[in-house]
Amino acid sequence: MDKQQTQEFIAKRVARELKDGDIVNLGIGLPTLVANFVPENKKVFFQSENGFIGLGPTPEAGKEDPDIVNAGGACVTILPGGAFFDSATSFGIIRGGHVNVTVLGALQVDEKANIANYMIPGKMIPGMGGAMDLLSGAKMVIVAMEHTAKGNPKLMRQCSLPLTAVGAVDLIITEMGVIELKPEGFVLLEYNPEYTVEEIQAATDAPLHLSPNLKKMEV
Amino acid sequence: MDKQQTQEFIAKRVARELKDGDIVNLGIGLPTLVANFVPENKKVFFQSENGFIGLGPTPEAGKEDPDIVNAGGACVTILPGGAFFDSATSFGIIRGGHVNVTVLGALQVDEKANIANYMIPGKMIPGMGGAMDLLSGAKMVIVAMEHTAKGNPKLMRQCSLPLTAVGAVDLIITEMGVIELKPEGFVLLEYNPEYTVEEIQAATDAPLHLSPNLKKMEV
Amino acid sequence: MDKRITPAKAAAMVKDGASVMVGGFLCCGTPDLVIDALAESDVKDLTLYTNDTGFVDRGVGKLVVKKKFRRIFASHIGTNKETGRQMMEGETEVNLVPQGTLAEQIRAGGFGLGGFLTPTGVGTEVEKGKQVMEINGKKYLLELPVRADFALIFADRADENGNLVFRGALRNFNPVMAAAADVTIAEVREIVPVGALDPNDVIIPGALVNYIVEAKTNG
Amino acid sequence: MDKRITPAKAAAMVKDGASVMVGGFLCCGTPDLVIDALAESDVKDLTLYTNDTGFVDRGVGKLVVKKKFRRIFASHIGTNKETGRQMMEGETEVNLVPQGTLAEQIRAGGFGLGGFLTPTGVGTEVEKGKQVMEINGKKYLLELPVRADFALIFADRADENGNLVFRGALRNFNPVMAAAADVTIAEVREIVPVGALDPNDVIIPGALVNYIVEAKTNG
Repeated sequence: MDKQQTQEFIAKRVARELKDGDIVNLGIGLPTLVANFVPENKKVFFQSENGFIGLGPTPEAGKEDPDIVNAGGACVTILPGGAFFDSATSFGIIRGGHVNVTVLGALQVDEKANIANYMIPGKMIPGMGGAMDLLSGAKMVIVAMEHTAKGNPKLMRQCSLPLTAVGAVDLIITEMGVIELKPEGFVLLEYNPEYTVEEIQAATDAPLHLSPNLKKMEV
Repeated sequence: MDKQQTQEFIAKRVARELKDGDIVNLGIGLPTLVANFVPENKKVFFQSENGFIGLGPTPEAGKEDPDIVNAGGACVTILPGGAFFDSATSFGIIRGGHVNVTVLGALQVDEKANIANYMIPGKMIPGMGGAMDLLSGAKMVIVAMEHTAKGNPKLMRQCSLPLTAVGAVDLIITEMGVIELKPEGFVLLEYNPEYTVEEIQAATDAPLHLSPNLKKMEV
Repeated sequence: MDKRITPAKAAAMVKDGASVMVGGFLCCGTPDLVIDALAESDVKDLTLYTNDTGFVDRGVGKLVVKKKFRRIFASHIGTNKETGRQMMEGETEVNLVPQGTLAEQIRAGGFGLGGFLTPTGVGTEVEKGKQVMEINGKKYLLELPVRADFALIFADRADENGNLVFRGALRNFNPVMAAAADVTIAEVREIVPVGALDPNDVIIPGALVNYIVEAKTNG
Repeated sequence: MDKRITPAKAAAMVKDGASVMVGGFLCCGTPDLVIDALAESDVKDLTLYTNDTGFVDRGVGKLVVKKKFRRIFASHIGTNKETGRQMMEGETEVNLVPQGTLAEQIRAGGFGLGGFLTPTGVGTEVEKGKQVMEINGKKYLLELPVRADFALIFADRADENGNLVFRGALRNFNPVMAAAADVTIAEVREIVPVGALDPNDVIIPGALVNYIVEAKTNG
């Protein structure tokens, strides 16, 4: 799989986690792709933290409305049945647990379900934006990311970068597998048959516990 | 003056305190009358704490809209240029100091600017409604009331009833005079020439300090 | 995903001992059909959060008369003598809460806040049992969030997604309550199809509304 | 009571060392004319509260490039490299604040609250120097209110009273900022006469808006 195929593979698998009626917030980058793979028979409502529910697809060229943009600043649309609101209301909805699922990328996740994804000291400090609120408020947190960065593990015994949230991650979906965060640490629920479990473990800093129901990853 | 004349006299004097552009909240009862006496050359915006600014006069019979009521539940109107909002916003506006003047009645006010106006233990417990928020938030608090209740003073050394707010009152306007709350206590700014200063003092539990600019009350 | 239910079905969800928030301000913006269905049911020992207890024959006051409540939290009970009587005679626990504090407590409950600091009530009976904190030399009370099992709210219209629009002073406590309950039931005058409401006009996003009761008569 | 001013007059009010809030989310809902006028002025040493610092050539980012700010509070600076550079090189103090916390701090500042408890940021660098409080077994950070000398906001339209209406995602931080400054200046596309806006559609009541800048071009 090339990079795009890898990202689409991950996004497709994330889409299977969404349930009919869910309010879902997708982070910038890979998570945004999830919207393309929601099955027709599920009605999912996407929330855009800058101020609306009912995020629709990119408008046709020439039909952009500069007042309707997503949290990445890109022109989008709002679907019939959507609603606009301000930032305080938007984050009230997020913090109050009314977002069923948030899908974010990460620099690191550790076996205590901690996540680091907003800065690399001395190098890159974009800021946390809405990520800290989403991580503390969303009912389910899915991290969607490639399993390693330039060959280095991102699933750690302990995050070395500044944390975005403590104990917040529920599920990690990578091109290698689906990993649940449990009290004992990382539990491999599904593996991509293109990799052996040993290969996945080798790409992971912390021990992987195998689920008694371990199965092949399907997208 | 009969009771109605007394109340109108007080309301007229209160109206003179309002400035062009003020946002004003009027309590139920006597304070409500103030709206009838705002001079034509001043534009004052009345706030209704149940959710709007731009409170207008009572509608003509047959033109009532049951969705447009004041904080007393009576059908009113909204003037052009008004705005509706919810209770959290309404009290945010109140608590945040965006209401210039609140005019309320009182059971007692004391020389420490404390006010009691929401309950008489064992007798009458209607509740504070929005009064505690108005008293803590409005920039200027005017108490509009008759000087005594059944001959008993209402301007006290110390309130005996449960307080609605501490140190909140700026000005008291009664049929006898205009009294400012200062660090030294009650300061008589204006007196109704129908009464002598001695008569006003006799109707007041605490000492009245006379303003160096003491003058006759005009309405 | 059809959110429509009958008033009877709404009432049947509310079990003995449940906590309910009821929207409205002196019966403006109150879910009357749901209240009537509850009045007819056998449910008892409820805890009520509401601005005021309406009148003995209107609004949530009907439920007070039927002795449905074990505990009441309200800012004002003066328009319903029966609430005062039950309070005085110890039949019902009645807690008086400043109106702005109650609105903000419900907002905090719905929006995931652990509490807030308000100047309202400092130095009064409302302070009793609460933590007083001084911030920049000013005293505030720490008020805690409020949530309930059910929010019974009212709006002018809903679309099939549960998006709600209002008119006039109908909003009052309804928007904050929508977010603060495990189950939110909105009574509306009319349900319109998805797409019939302008997303700019929606005051309560459908994401916060579980069920809708339509009050439209055949008239 | 005419609230109309030119962008130049708006900019001239802002003196060296002032604090300013600037509305907008990645330049959607940003007061561009007022920003351009500030960019042309000699003002310096400002403190900025804003969601993000836009881009080097768009929105509030232009003022960052002109080095107008001594301190910046924002949730995200990743789209404007100059902000990061000034931060890294110690030229400007940049404080990263979670987006929901920033929105709520500004709301608290405008609505008279002394602070609030949020779960966002617990266990992260955001916790540093803040009071941690445990409520019902969950940890929260005590976040303090934020106010500024000026709020520079944007809306779609205003009436002559300063009532503001929006469309799409323009709202973002604009409504909370409107209440949280000593002087609020709203830039709008068009000013309409009093009475031309439906009071049900107003998002920011004119009571919170001191001045209006009209961006309508002759096109």
